[in-house]
Amino acid sequence: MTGFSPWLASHLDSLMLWIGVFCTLGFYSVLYRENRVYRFFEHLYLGLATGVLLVEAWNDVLLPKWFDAIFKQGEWWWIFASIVGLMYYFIFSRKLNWVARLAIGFSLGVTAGQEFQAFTNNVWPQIPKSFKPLVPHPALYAPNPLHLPPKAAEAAHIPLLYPQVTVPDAINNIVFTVVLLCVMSYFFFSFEQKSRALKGTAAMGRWLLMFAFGAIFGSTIMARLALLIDRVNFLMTDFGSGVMGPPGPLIVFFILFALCGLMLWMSLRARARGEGTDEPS
Amino acid sequence: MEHANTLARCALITFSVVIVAMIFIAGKRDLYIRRIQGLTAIDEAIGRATEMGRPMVCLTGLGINGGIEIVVLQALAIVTYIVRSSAKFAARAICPVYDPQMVPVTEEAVRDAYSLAGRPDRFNPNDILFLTSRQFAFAASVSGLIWREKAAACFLFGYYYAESLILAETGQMVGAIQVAGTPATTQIPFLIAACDYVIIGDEFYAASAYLSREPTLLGSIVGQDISKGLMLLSVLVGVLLTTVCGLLATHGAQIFALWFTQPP
Amino acid sequence: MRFFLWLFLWLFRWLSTWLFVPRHGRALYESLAGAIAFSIVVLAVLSAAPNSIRKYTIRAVTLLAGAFFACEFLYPVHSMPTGADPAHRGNFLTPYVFTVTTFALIVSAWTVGLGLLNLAQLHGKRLIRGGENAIYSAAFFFGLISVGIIGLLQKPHANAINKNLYTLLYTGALQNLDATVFSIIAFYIVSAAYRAFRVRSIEATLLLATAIVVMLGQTSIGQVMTSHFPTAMHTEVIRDWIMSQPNAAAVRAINFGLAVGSLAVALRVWLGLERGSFFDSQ
Amino acid sequence: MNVLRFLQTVDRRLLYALLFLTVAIPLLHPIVVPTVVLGRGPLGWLHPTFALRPFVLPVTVSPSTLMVYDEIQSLPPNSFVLLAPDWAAGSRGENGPQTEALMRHLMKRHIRFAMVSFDPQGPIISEAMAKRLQDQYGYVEGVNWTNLGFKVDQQDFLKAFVLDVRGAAPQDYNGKPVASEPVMAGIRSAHDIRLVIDISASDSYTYFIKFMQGPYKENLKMAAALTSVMAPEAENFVSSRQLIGCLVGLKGAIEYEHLLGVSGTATAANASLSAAHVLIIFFIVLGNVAMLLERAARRREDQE
Repeated sequence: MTGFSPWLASHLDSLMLWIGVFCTLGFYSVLYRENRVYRFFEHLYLGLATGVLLVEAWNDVLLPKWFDAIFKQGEWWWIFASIVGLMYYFIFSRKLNWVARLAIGFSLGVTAGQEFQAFTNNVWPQIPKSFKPLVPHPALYAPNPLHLPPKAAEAAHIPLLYPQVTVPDAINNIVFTVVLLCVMSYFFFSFEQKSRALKGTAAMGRWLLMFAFGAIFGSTIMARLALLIDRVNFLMTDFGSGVMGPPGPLIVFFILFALCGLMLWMSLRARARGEGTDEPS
Repeated sequence: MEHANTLARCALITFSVVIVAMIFIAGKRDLYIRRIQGLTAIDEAIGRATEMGRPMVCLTGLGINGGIEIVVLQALAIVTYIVRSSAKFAARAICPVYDPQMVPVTEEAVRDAYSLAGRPDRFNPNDILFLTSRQFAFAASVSGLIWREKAAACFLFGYYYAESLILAETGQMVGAIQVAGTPATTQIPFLIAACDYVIIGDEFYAASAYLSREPTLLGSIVGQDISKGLMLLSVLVGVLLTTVCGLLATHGAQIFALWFTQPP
Repeated sequence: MRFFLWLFLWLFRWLSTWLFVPRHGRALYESLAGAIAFSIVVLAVLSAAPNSIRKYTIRAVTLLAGAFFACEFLYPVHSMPTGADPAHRGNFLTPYVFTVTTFALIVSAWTVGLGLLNLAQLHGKRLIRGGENAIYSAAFFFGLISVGIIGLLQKPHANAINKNLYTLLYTGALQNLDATVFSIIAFYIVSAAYRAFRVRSIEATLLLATAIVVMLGQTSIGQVMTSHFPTAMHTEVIRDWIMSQPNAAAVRAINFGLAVGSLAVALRVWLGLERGSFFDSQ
Repeated sequence: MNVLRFLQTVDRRLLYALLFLTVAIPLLHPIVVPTVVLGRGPLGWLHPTFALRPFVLPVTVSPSTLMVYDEIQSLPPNSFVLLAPDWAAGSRGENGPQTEALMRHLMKRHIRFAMVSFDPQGPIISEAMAKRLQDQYGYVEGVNWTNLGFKVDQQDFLKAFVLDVRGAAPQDYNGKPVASEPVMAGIRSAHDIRLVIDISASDSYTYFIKFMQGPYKENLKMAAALTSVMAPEAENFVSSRQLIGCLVGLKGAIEYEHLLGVSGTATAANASLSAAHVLIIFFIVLGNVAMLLERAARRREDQE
């Protein structure tokens, strides 16, 4: 065992690179279709993730907050938490599953009770932020004895009552308020939208929703592409240069280029033979 | 905001009283709710799964901060409706679960759905699969499951993050009919691109009321509409006050805005 | 009402000065045994009681757990300076918030076993049955056991081998798998956008048009195309306007509806008014 | 007709292969453009010289990135900055180039900086990155910059760090005592720190605001570099001047490298990003044009 530790320490970085490359290419094989290699890495990934869940549950929660609290600080009442936790396991018995419902009832109550705070934190501050002036007006300073013009008042640090609202600001505020009203009117369910006005605002609301969803789609693409660029950088630069030196990136690129060609050739061949390429092997 | 200020306290109590009152009134009077198109797509999807004799994958989402959550329970309510209406046609429903605490809750809900539909024998505990609580391991396992089971229909309800497109696109590649419904606004565009029908925003919470026609749920929807109306009214009053006070140079609007933001 | 509140608080304060006192050594184990015995007695009494009593107990537990957080949030506050934050304000329930949230955290940590049981059962059967899928279940158990054991040994035996092995598994395998699955989304975005963004209806056209404008606005190509237009027509200016005005308003409107929706569901669950199969048979 | 049908139903694997190529090629080698420079030869004749100049994509800089750049640009040399890389390998795609761009600027301006992280992987990645960059700017660990390593609890550490820097972080990442390092000379408490930059994929910047920027407003400013998903939430901190600026995702890093006039990982990624966006737009337009042409052709057939 003594030879293993220094060997592991010295080869740690290259081992990490090789494991990373195998995992990355193993998962990218699903881009062709579901296959045995993908299935193997999927189950390995599931095992690792569940293992980390177990480790984090013990190291981060149970050890410091329950085990140490009871056996080191002597706070014995935390045992009730584990009793309630174990009550969940009675769900498997037909006769005693009301015990599990008692524990589930406790968790439900905690979740429901915290919703009041969640509602206030999520939405409440946004209401005053929606108070936008719709008509342009000059900046207004607190009444001051000398009736200073705006420029001088600002210099004299007299408190500002209302910031200046220019014409473009007013137009933006009108657009903001109209969009807010139309989209909210789309989400009323309990009265028939008979009147033409209401039907119009609801239809406008749905169009504005699609407008907003297109904007969200476009703006999210940047973040996803950044992650793909990082993965390709990992394969070509980190792995390529790390293991094969300066020509590494080019070599890795051509290997990946060949893999793409293979994938396309196999899908064209499958399509020519008329079998749907979406059948998992 | 660790504690509610005066106005937030009044508003929360008003909304709660309105919603609970409408729930009790709903018992006596029949209430109207407009149609939510997405929900008729659910019945089509169940029919198709039965014709093709392939299973349906019903997801209740990842939840927001784990454990038993409101948004996951709401998704489970819709999934139980799907299971109950599919029990008659012997279509198999697979329910992957994201959080360990939801395993018993989902098992109980699906078992009761089958017994309510009169087919308790159809319930198979192996179809309630806990996979993992890690976002992308869950997405990889569910898409592997969709590929291998060749799912005929996929139902994506509950809260999702970036992995929503992995689940929806895999379902699309397998040729499944897909209905999604999520309060995660940032994921709706991707679900629109990959699913057959998407239930947007608040329709998600109105869905179970519309599907079950339960008086309690219908009353709650009416109560919600009244509360939303009050919020809309306060925004309108705020906008009007800010505009008028801006012109007349008085303090009115700022005091009104301060009621919302003053510390408790 | 105030009398009951006062009585409850007095009883609670008496308990915490006499009963809930840290103990060590033999007294600790006695208290633990006493607590377990007390819980068994309570459960035995409940199981002997008729079904309706049990049903109301479950509903009472949900009501109480919810009432604690609701009242703590809504009840008026007075200044309650603490060591860390002298300007802290709270009410008579605030000191216990940390205890109850830790209690709920420990309960959820204990339930991790439910998930493991479900998985171990599924993959255990597959492994024993052998056949084609056995290797995948073996991979699952390998991942689970290797990270589980090395991870749990991190704290008690933090030697070099454990640390390096855990880095190998956690950073080498798990984080790379996370990043790979995350990057697959970019591929799926291209195929989804190509297939779904078609000019079929007004709504689809709006979705497609805004997506393209926002995409052009955030890359250099878009800026090159509109660099000689007046600034108001630059794609990045249009993109910023779309994201800050109409998009922000629409998202805010949706959030208003969602918040009220989840508040309504929370109220129904808390007050036991929820209808849906899980709650009906409670 | 089958060409139009083919253009509407291109196999998704072809799209994936093309996306990979558009992203990988610019990363291999920055795009170069052959250019001809006309000069006067020895005899006064026109003398064309051919050169391969990098094709620099125009970048418009958003105000919030510019404010961070101006702030560091205005700092006098040898002032002290706290750089906090609070991110892990998962968000390296966006936080990595941001950290590199900010480090280059600090090194270019000869500003002393220390790094502290509240994510276990932060110190490992940022240490390797700093070591890779230090030779280009003549920086030496311990003299011009140092790495204070991983700290478990952000709140407790910050509360102690602002009062007594040496007490809160006695040793650096390699175990050397901080007191002996010239870079930390004269740095006793938060009063001696001019700027704090938090690079993160979460809301860890709010703790910096609460414990550092808030109480030491008069001499300490704060900036942030966030992933594009987390950036919208930071906007009201920027508008209320608690954050003097914020780099938003990979685009923020691209803009920053453009300001620095340096072509690092972000500039290479900018080429891939733009090419990938063009590819997506091209295929959307292609699919629609083929659909409309086919619909028109079919309508013409129906009329005949």
